[in-house]
Amino acid sequence: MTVLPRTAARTDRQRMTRAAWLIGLGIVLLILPRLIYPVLALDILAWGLFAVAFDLLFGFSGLLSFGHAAFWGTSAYVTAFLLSHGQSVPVAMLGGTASALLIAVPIGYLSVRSIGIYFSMITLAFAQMISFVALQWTDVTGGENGLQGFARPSFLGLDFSDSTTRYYFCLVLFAIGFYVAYRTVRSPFGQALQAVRDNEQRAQSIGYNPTRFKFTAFLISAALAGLAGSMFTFAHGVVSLDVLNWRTSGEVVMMTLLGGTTTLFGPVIGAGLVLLLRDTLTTANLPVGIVTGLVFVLVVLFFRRGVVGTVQYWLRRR
Amino acid sequence: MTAPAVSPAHATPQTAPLLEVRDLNAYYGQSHVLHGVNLHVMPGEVVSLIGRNGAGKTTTLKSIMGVLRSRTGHITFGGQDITRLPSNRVAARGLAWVPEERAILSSLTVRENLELPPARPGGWSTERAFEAFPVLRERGQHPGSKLSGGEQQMLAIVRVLRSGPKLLLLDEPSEGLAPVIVQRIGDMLQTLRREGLSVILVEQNLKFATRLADRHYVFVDGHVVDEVRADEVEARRADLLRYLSV
Amino acid sequence: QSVKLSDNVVKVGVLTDLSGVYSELSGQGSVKAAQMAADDFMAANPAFRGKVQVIGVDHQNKADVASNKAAEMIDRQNVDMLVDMPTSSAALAASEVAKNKKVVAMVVTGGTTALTNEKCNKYTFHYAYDNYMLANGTGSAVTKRGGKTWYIIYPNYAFGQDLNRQMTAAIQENGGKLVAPSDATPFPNTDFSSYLLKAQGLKPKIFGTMQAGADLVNVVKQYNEFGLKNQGIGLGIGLLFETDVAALGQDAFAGAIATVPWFWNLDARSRVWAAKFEKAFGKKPTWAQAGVYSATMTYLQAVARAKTDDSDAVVKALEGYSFDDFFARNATIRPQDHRVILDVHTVQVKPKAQAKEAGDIFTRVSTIPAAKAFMPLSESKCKM
Amino acid sequence: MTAATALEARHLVKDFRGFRATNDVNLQIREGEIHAIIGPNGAGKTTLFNLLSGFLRPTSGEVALFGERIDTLPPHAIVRRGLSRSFQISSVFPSLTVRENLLVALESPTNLPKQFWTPLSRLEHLGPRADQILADVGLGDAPDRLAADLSHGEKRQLEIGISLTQEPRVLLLDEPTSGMGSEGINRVIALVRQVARGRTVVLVEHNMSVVSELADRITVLQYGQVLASGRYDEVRRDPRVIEAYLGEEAHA
Amino acid sequence: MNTQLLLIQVFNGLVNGAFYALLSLGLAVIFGMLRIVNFMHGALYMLGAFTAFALGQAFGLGFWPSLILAPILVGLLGMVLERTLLSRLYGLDPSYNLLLTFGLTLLTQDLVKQFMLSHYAVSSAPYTPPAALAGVVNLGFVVFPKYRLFVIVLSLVICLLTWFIIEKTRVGAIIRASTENPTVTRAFGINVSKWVTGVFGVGVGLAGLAGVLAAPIYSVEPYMGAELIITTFAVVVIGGLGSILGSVITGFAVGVLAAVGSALYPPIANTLVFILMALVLLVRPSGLFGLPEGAK
Ligand SMILES: Nc1ncnc2c1ncn2[C@@H]1O[C@H](COP(=O)(O)OP(=O)(O)OP(=O)(O)O)[C@@H](O)[C@H]1O
Ligand SMILES: Nc1ncnc2c1ncn2[C@@H]1O[C@H](COP(=O)(O)OP(=O)(O)OP(=O)(O)O)[C@@H](O)[C@H]1O
Ligand SMILES: CC(C)C[C@H](N)C(=O)O
Ligand SMILES: [Mg+2]
Ligand SMILES: [Mg+2]
Repeated sequence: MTVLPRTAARTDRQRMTRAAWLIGLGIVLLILPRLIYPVLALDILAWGLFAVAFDLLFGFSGLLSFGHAAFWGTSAYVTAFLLSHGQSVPVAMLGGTASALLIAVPIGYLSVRSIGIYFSMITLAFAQMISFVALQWTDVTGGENGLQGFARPSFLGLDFSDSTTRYYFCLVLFAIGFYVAYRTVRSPFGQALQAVRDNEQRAQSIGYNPTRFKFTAFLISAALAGLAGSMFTFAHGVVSLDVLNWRTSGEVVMMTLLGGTTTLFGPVIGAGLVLLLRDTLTTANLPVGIVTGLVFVLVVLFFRRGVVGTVQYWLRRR
Repeated sequence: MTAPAVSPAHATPQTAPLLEVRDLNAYYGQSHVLHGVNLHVMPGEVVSLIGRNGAGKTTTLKSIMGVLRSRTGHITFGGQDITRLPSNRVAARGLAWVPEERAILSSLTVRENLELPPARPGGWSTERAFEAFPVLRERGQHPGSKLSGGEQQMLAIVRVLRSGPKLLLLDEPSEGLAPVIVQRIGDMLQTLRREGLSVILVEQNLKFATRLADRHYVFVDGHVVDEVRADEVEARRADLLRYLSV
Repeated sequence: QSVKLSDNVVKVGVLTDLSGVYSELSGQGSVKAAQMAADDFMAANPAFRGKVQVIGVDHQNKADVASNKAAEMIDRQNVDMLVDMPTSSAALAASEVAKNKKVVAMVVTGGTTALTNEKCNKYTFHYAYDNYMLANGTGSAVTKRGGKTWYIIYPNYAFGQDLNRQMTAAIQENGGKLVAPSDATPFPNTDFSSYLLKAQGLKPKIFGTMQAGADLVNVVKQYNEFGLKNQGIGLGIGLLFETDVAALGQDAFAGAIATVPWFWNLDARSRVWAAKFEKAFGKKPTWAQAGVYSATMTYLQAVARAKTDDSDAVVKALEGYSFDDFFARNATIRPQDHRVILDVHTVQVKPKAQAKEAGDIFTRVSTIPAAKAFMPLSESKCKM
Repeated sequence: MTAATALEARHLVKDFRGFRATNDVNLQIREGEIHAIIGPNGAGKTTLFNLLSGFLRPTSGEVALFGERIDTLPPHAIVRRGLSRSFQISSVFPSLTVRENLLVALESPTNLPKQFWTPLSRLEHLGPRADQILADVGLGDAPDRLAADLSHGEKRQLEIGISLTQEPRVLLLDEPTSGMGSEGINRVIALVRQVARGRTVVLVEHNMSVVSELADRITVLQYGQVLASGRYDEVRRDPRVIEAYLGEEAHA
Repeated sequence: MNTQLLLIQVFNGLVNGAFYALLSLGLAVIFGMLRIVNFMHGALYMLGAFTAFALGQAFGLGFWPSLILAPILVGLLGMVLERTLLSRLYGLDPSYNLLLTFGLTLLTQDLVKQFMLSHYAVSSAPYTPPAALAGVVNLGFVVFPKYRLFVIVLSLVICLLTWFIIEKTRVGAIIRASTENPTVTRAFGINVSKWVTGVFGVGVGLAGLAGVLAAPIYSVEPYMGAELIITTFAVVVIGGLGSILGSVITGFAVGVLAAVGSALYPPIANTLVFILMALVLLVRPSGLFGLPEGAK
């Protein structure tokens, strides 16, 4: 018996819990650069939004994309490319996001017809092809060396060489992205999306075109992943082939599961945990794989619903 | 209305019950759905569970079979406690369950479905099953899920007979079947019980239930509120109908 | 004579791979080497006693982590200098941060020539080796010794393409030739049998492999499996670390020729240092780790000369500086592109039977003088 | 014939891997009637429904809805033209609550993909209608339970409820009363009567009392073919129908 | 490319194909039949190779005893992991298996690495072919290592044997039933968990076997299975989930295709399998030999 994702907030108590999460998350994000290194905080924003984008697709339409690095990575490269060709930050980021959306059209069109594992694998296949193009097209991508050293010109008097400024700029974008995702799942569209996920045949019989819903969700998700990818470039000022590696696609899956699917907050927290862990381990002088591996195993065994999911479950039980 | 078959077992109370359920409480997560259910089945007896939708009939079968594990109480079969056994061991003791949603395995062909339960002495052979429902032979190589609703029901019933159960738990066997087939299954159950099989029957089709069962347990909201013997059915028809509607 | 130090310490950040595929050839050993350099420096310069600190940070071979960690070390921990940086993309990312934050970066284990070419900057120095030096060294040495016909395979990314180009040029300059165009292999890759079969057919004197790390180990393992050595086909290697040899056993590599900036058994001076390292770390140093020691020491001495850890002053003290230590012989820091040039050595792997002790793997074939070992300035695209 | 034809099948054939499940079926459903389709298990009733509603493509033959061909359209497009159906095996949205199941079904599906930013509360105007249907099918006390947690019969009730939301011109019901107790059956009979006002209903049933109560006309299928057709009283006396389907006891 | 070279490449591709086939066979059993996303498969392959090495170091066992023992040990380890960890996740979304086995992969890789470093000072393990199979043979059109020929033959034999056992006996049906509806299957009197554990053990054992076979050819290092896993998933999907034969045939075919492809345009070799997968899935949405799937 599958544990069904409890998605919509249905009672006042659930609505309260949701509001509490939202406010909590908001406060933490507002003071985050004071707590940790701003670039790391930026990273959490970017990966967090990436995971939200993934959750939108996986949690709410049941499509486990194993190729989301394609959108994140493409946008990261395009953003870097535009920045290194003298474009302003908003233009570059918009361009990156648009490019992710653009490639999502054919990829999504071809893959949303598949289901289950087959969907995961076909998205992986497309991501691998894009990664191949990036590897070969060294003139634009810098190949193995990647791109670095592009400018991040000031905008509206914001000096982007300061990482805290970058953080708050990105926080605004993150909030917009999160709001779009939030609106999407808490709309009739989102509910219909879940209906399609639950029972495609039934959805068809009441007039829904499942393919169209999944495709739309795919595009929204890809665009948000693209926005996140451009934030990533903007945050670090470097791009390398890592952004298109299948491990990147895998990582966002892990972050989302770790935080808890169909919660939207969960993935952000999952991303935060993974990044903080990774960051701690860079100086902790512990075997990275052993610690990370152990954390994953323990989370699955004792926080099956993900961190947020588990907490919500406990709250509900009381 | 055809008179119900006379019950041999229940006339002789000194025989021990084949199955006895005492003080059964069952839960789905937080919700408590069975409240202190008591019932028993004598060897060779057909007992029916009736009640409105959601009354707890299916839950009772699942609890006996060991499929639903979050439950308290005592279940004995042939004098032995089976409350703690996992369902495969329960099955090995001679119980078989035909679930209401039929549970035809779609990744198996019809024939594989049929031959899935381990064959045991006294169980039906593939041949006997095919003779009972020839359409299954015709569709033998088709995926199980492609059978029509009624065909799935037939398959689900003959499938479990393969392991020669002593007690059969049937959840709405007449559902979705054409009247002729309902009759045929009724006949088949009569034959089987002559061969010594006991049955717990969950039915919405009251006609079918009264034709076969020696006794009826009436479920309301997870409680057994009444027990009606076959010879009382006529007299208590009004009561029964009241239990079954608002 | 007072020294002016920001927050009264000189902090060295070893940015390296502590957990991944390069952690054995640099990793903790590099951190240890830098610490040794700091200790030795402080012992020799009383003015700095207790004022040099070393921290090691893992960049996980990822460019974004490298850039993030580099920035954080500089901003939060007041690191004055970054060292090591295996993996070219990570090295480039960190070098970019060093430039923006005006902190000295000494790349030791990252090999890309871009660091002293189009991506050069005022604060980045490239120590020990680079792709040009490897290819040029091995290519010319082997060809001069009679390996006139070559068949080369290279991993198809910047590092391999670079090596192949330089190697080909070096071979041709020395009168050798390629018997077939070089083949690009996928990266990463485990099975090289197609290329070995092709080599079997081509029968070159030398089979040149530009792979690194695990890929190299696979090539060599299969080179032995296909029995190419018995068919008279020698092995020329682009980039070889001591750890690669250990991974496969010395005999598998026996006879192979490669170029290294240093090896522990080079001479008495080297052995003294190596013994000290082994005592402290429990293992013989790789040349990358020795390079980290030398680079750290060179930097610290520049700080001592400049009497400050102010980066601009230290860079000035480093530029054009000539020195000679156990690792870097006849070394000069070219001011134009910040390439640290030094004598390098072509070496041949000994068969196990000839090894005098564990880890005794290289015999020196020849030494290429610093001036000839590296890319001439005339070819450099560096604009500082 | 006075009434117009609502739904028509012409020479409809469906083959599954060499097995002919539907064999040259011709069928005319008149506008406004309640038409029952009965027949032995495996006769092809559900297959016929699948063909009519677009869930299967016919091997050959045509389907027309109010004179327009629909046999090449996908199911959702057919629904939008006014034909909707229920399923023999309950088909609900398990992770939504009972009420949400209905809200989703009530929402107009066509422009939804463009409205992902509208708040969920927009659906509230559909609330009274949803609650009404829930009460009608007997689930009035369970709006906030997850559909997954319903008992079998309760799922059947929800199934009917979802089908009723569509207010189609032609409604196909596949065994609407199966799995329901007598109370539920009576409720469904009343509902179908009510819904049928001004609509056309086609239903598959094995419960003859339901058929006799509701159906204006009956078509009997056997081996994928139409065996007989007519009013209930005529059909049920047909010896072939008794032999193939009703059995001897059915007269009781 | 001339015909002889093509022939050589095809032949040579069979060796890689043999590894793909063995690995994807194991994965097809675990992933295609049990629906467990076993991300650990590559790590278990690596463990097979290291176990062979360790058996040699600790007990002086040579290649042949290791060839039998190591897969059994890896299989047993797999069964323990399945019983103690994976089995807790049944009924949850399969993606949780992914998270768990991914964690176990990281853990295994680093544990092996730490073990090797502390015992042998290097994390890689040198391993050479057994004496009987060392050296090369001249096949007329190509001179080829004997050991590789052995790999092709053994892999074929094992694949056919596994296929036979699963498809021609009740095992396959029981397993498919157990994964599709464990509750009902158990209620039939079948000890579902025993079967699942056993079959998982066999699938994992196959990975271990591939690892032992790989030890004399490929570099034995903690990450040797890390990239392989993703290709293997692709092979299984191209073959069609649940199809044993499909994964074997696809395994060999991908090996050959990659060899030929890399001779024509080397950079594409790693991407070829994904291009193939995209093409196959667009034309045949459930893989070459897979049954069309209703749901997951
Ligand atoms: N997709 C399919 N593939 C193969 N055979 C099929 C498929 N669908 C249905 N069949 C077969 O076609 C026949 C007709 O099936 P259908 O479901 O239409 O019967 P039905 O009249 O609805 O029966 P019931 O009253 O039992 O529901 C059955 O014998 C069934 O096995
Ligand atoms: N999986 C579940 N989770 C939570 N509640 C459940 C679950 N299954 C059933 N229930 C609830 O438990 C109660 C008893 O259900 P049960 O299935 O036993 O009823 P039933 O008598 O068999 O009804 P029906 O005639 O409709 O099949 C019902 O209220 C039902 O809604
Ligand atoms: C082998 C590594 C330490 C060097 C790496 N190939 C680089 O790009 O610099
Ligand atoms: Mg029930
Ligand atoms: Mg039907």
